[in-house]
Amino acid sequence: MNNLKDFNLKVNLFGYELKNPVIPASGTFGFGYEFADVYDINCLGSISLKGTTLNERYGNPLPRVAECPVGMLNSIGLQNKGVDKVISEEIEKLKKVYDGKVIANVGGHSVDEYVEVVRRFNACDKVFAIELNISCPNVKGGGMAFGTNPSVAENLVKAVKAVSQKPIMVKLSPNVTSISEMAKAVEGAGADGISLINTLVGMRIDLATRKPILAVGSGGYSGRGVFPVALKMVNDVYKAVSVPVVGMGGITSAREAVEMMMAGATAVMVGTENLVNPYASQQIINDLPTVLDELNVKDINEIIGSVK
Amino acid sequence: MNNLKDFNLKVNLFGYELKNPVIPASGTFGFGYEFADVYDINCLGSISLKGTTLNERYGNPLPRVAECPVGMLNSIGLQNKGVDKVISEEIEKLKKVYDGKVIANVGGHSVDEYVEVVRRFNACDKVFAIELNISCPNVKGGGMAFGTNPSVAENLVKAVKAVSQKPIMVKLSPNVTSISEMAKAVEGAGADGISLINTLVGMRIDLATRKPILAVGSGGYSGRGVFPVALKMVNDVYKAVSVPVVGMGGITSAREAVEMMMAGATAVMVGTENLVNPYASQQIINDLPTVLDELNVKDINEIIGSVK
Amino acid sequence: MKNQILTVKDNKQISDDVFVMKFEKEENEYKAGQFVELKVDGFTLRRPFGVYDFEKGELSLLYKVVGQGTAKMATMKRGEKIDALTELGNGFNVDKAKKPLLIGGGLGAAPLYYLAKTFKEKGIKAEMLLGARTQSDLVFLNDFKNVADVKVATDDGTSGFKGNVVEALKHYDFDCDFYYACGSLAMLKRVASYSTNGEISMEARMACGFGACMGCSIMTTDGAKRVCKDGPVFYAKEIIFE
Amino acid sequence: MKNQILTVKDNKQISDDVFVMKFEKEENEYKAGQFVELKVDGFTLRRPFGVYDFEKGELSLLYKVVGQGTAKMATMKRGEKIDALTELGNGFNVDKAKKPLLIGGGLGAAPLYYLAKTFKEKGIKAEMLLGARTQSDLVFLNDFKNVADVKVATDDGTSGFKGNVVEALKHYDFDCDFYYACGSLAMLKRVASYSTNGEISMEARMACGFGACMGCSIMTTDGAKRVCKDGPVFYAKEIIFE
Repeated sequence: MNNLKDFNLKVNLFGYELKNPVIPASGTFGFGYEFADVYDINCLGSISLKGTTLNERYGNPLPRVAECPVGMLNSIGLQNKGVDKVISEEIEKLKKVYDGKVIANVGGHSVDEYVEVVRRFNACDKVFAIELNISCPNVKGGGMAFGTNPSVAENLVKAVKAVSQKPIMVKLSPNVTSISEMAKAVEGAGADGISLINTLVGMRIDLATRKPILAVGSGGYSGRGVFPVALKMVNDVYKAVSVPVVGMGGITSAREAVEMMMAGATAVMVGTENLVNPYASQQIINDLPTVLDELNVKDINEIIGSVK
Repeated sequence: MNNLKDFNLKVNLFGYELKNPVIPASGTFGFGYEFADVYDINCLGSISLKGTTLNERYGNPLPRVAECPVGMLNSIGLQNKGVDKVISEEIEKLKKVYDGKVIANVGGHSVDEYVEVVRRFNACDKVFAIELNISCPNVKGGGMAFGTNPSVAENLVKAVKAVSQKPIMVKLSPNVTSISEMAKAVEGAGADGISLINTLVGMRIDLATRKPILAVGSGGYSGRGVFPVALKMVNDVYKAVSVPVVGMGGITSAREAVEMMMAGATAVMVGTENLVNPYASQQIINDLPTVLDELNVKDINEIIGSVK
Repeated sequence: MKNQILTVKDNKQISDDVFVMKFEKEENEYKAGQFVELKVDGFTLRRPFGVYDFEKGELSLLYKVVGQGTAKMATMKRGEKIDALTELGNGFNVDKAKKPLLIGGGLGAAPLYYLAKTFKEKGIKAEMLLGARTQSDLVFLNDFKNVADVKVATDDGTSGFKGNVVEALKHYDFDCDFYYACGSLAMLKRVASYSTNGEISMEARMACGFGACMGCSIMTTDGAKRVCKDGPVFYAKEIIFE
Repeated sequence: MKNQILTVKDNKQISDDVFVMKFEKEENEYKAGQFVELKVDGFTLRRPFGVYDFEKGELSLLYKVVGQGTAKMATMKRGEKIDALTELGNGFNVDKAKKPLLIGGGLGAAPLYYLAKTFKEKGIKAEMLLGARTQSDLVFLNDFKNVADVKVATDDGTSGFKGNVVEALKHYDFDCDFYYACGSLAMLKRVASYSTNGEISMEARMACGFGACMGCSIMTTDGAKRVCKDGPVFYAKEIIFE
C-alpha cells in the first residue's frame, strides 16, 4: 500500500480544507458518532449529517428499506430529532469523536421551515456548510417539488441564502429532464455549491403478497447500480456551473471516487456502501494513494474535472 | 420444471395474440435471425426488431459499448440498412426462422422521416405493430428531444398515426421529470400502447486516458441496475393511461418479468441480458410456469397490474 | 460489532424449508437475543438472523427459505465462507427474571433456545410457551424441550392447547415474574397488550444492521428507536405498536 | 458458437502483466483467428480473447492485465470455472497463401501463434514479422520461433530491425504471396496502406460477441460489418479505416 503522506489528498470546499475528498453521504452515516466504534472517523474528509428538519420526525412506516439488484430502496422519510436536539445532542456527541467540521443536511416541507432550520445552524461552529436537500423523494408535500422545478428551487435558495451565515450547497435530484437547468437555476439564486445525485425513484414488489415492498409504495434507489447515471449528471453539472460540485451515487471504491472527480467533483460522498460495508469510507480513503500512484498523480486536485 | 402447457401464458397486444409475454427488446436481438442458431426462436412471444431509419446508417464511432457496474452503456446510434432493405432483406431472412409476427422499431431525425418509415412498414405483413422510438439518447438532433417534450411527442404521434395502418406503440425515455405526463401526452395523441423504459443517460471514464470510454462521450445505460427505476415508471404509466404498457429495463429472470407485469406490463421486453446470456429470453419463458406455480396463478393475464 | 468471515461447519435441513447453519469456532461473545447480519453472495443488503445457539464458540442460526437470499443460503456447504457483521444488538437482560417465562411464536421463537440455555447455565430452568399455527411448524420442539419446560399452543389444536398465545397464557397460568417474547409482530402485540411485564425482541427489514440508516426504527414511549442498534430487545412497556 | 463452462488448467504469468490461461480439454474446433468471450465474475459484459493456441482439445488464451476484468482473471487458479462463448468469429482463411507472411504488432500478435502452427501442420513454414515498441514487449518470441521463421522489428532497435512494421516490411522484402496481420489499429492501418494483399484481424470493444448488438461494427467497402460476427478477420482491401 502506498503511503498517504506521499500524496496531496487535500481539497478545498467553500474555503474549508478537507484532509481528503471523501465524505460519508447524508442518511447513511447517522450523525457520525455511530461509526466511532467501527473505526477512527477522524480519517474522513468531512461528514454529511442525517437530514434535519425543524421538528422531530419519525419518518415513514416500515418496511422502509428494500433490496434491489445491486442497490437498495429506502423510504426513511427524514427521521430526526429536530434541529434543536440535533445541535444540542447529536452534534455534541459527534464533537467527542470527530475533530473536523461537518456538513448539516437540511430538509423541509416549506420555504419557512428550510429557512428556520438553516438560521438555527448559523450558531453551530461544528458545521462549515449546509447541504440543502431539495430532492428527498420520501417526504410528502415538500422535498421533491423543490428539486424538480427550477423556479421553485430558485426561490427557496434565495430565501435560505438571505439568512444563512454558512455556504449553501444544494443537493439535486436526478429525477429531472435537465439536471443542468436545475443546476444553473440554483447557482443563479446564489448557491455556493451543488451536490448530486440524490436517489432515483424506484420500486420493488413482493411477488407473494403483490404489494410493494416499501410500505409507502416507492422510494429512493441508490447503490452500485446508479453510478453511470450519477457520473454523467455530475459531468453535466460541472460543465453547466462554476461553483464546486460534490459527486455521489454508487461509489464503492477509490477507483470510482477518482472517476467521479475526473467527471468534475471536488469531493465525493459515499452513501449506500457504508451500509453494506461499514468500513467503506475508510477503505476508499486508504486506497486513494494506490490509484493516484497508478495514474502518476501526486496532487488529487489535478484530476478534478480533468475528463477530456 | 413445470410444463408450459399447464399454464396460460398467452397475452393480447393490440389484437395480436402472443404465445407468451416475452419479447426481446430492440437493439439487443438484431433482426432475430442472428439468434436462430442459438435456439429455436419460435418460443418467443414476439421480437422487437433493430431500430430502423429511412436511410442506411452506420451509427456512432467506436467504442460504442462500455461496461458498467451491473449493466452496460451503448451509443450504437441506430445502425441499420434503411427501411427498404430492412423489409426486403432482414425481415425476409427472419421469415425463414420465425413463424410469429414482430414489432418494427422506428427511429428518426424529423417528423417527416418517422412518418415515411412508418408508411413503408404498412405493406409488411410480418409486422403487427410499430414501436416508435422517441427516446434514443444516441442520435444527435433528433431522437431524444421527441422523448422529453410532451408537445413535441404529441405532434409526432399524431403525424405517424395519420399514415400508419398498424398499431403505434411509443417507447418512452426515462430521462424526464414526469413519465406520466409524457405517457398521457402520447396517449392523447392516439398512441395504441406505450413501451418503457429506454436507457438512462450514463457515462464512464477511462482513468488512464481520462477520456470517456464511449467515443461520443456518453450513452444509454441498461441492464440489471435499472430494474427498480423501470418498475416504478411502468407502474406510474400503467396508472396514468388506459392503453397497454410493455415493460422493460433490467429484466434478467422470470421472477423479474412477473414483477414487471404486476407493476402493469401486458408484455415484457428482455434487452441487455440477451447480450450477456444469449439464451436469456428462452430461459425466462421456460421459467415462467415455475414462478406462476409458486404464486398459484394459472393464467398470466391475472397478474397484469395486480400490485396493490 | 465485528466484521468477520465465517466458515460454514454444517447447514442442516430440519424441515421442508427450515435449516440450521452452524459455523466454525470464532472468537465471539454473544448474549441471547443478539443477532448477526450475513452478506449473501449476489445481494446488496445483509440479512439479519438472531443467534439460535452459541456453544463452545460455534454459532448456529436457524432460518427459513422465504426468498432468494435464504434460498441461496440453503445451497451453502461445509467450508464455504460468508461475510458477517457479528455481535449485533443489545440482547435480552437475563437478570430481570428469577422465574422467567419464554414466549415464542413460530420460527420467530428461535432466539429463545439460546436464551433458555443461558438461564439453564445460571441454574434456572425456564418455562416456555411455544405458539404456532400447527404442529408441523414446531420443527425445533425437541431441541427446546432439552433446555426448558415447554408448553405448546397451536391455532388448530394439533399440538398442546388449541388457541393463540394469549389464550394459552391465560390457560396455563404460568408461575413467572418476567417474560421474554419473540415472534411475529401480531403475536408480540397481543402479548404486550396482555402484559407489559417483560422484554420483547422485535423484527424488521434492515439495511445496515448497526444503527446508521434508520431503516428499522420503531416508535417507543421514549421516541423513535432503531431495532438493530437500540434493540432488538425492548421492554414491552416502551414499544408503541402501530 | 457454443456456451460452455471452461475449467482452468493453468494460468501462467509469462511477464510482469502478461498471462497465458490454458483450459482443460473440451469438444471444440477452432480455426486460427477465432475467439472466445469470457464472463469474468462480477462484470456484465464478456471479454473477447483470440485463440492463442489449441492443442489436443486444450485452448490457450494470452492476455495482458489492462483493467479490472483481466486483473480478476490473473487471480484464477487451476480448477476454477468460467462461463464462455466459444468458437466465435470467422477466423483466417489459410487457403489464400502458399507463401504466407504473418505480421504481428505487440501482444496483439497472439493469434498468429496458432495460425503459424496451422500452416506448419499443412507443411508450410510461415514467415513472420513481429513488431513491438521494445524487446521486452516480445514476451512470446521464443514460442513463435518454434513455429515460424521470425523476423523482429522494434521502435527503439533493442531487437531486430529498428523501425516500424512497414519500414521493416520494406527492409526485409519477404518472399510471400499473401499476408495475415494482427495488432493495434494504428499498425494495421499502416500495413493496409502499404499492401492490401492480405487478411487483417480487427479488434474492438464488444458487448455480445455474436452479432446481436452492433457494438463493434466497422465500415467496409461492402457497408457496415460486425467485427465479432462478420469478422474479426477481413480482407485488407475491404476495411475502411477511420
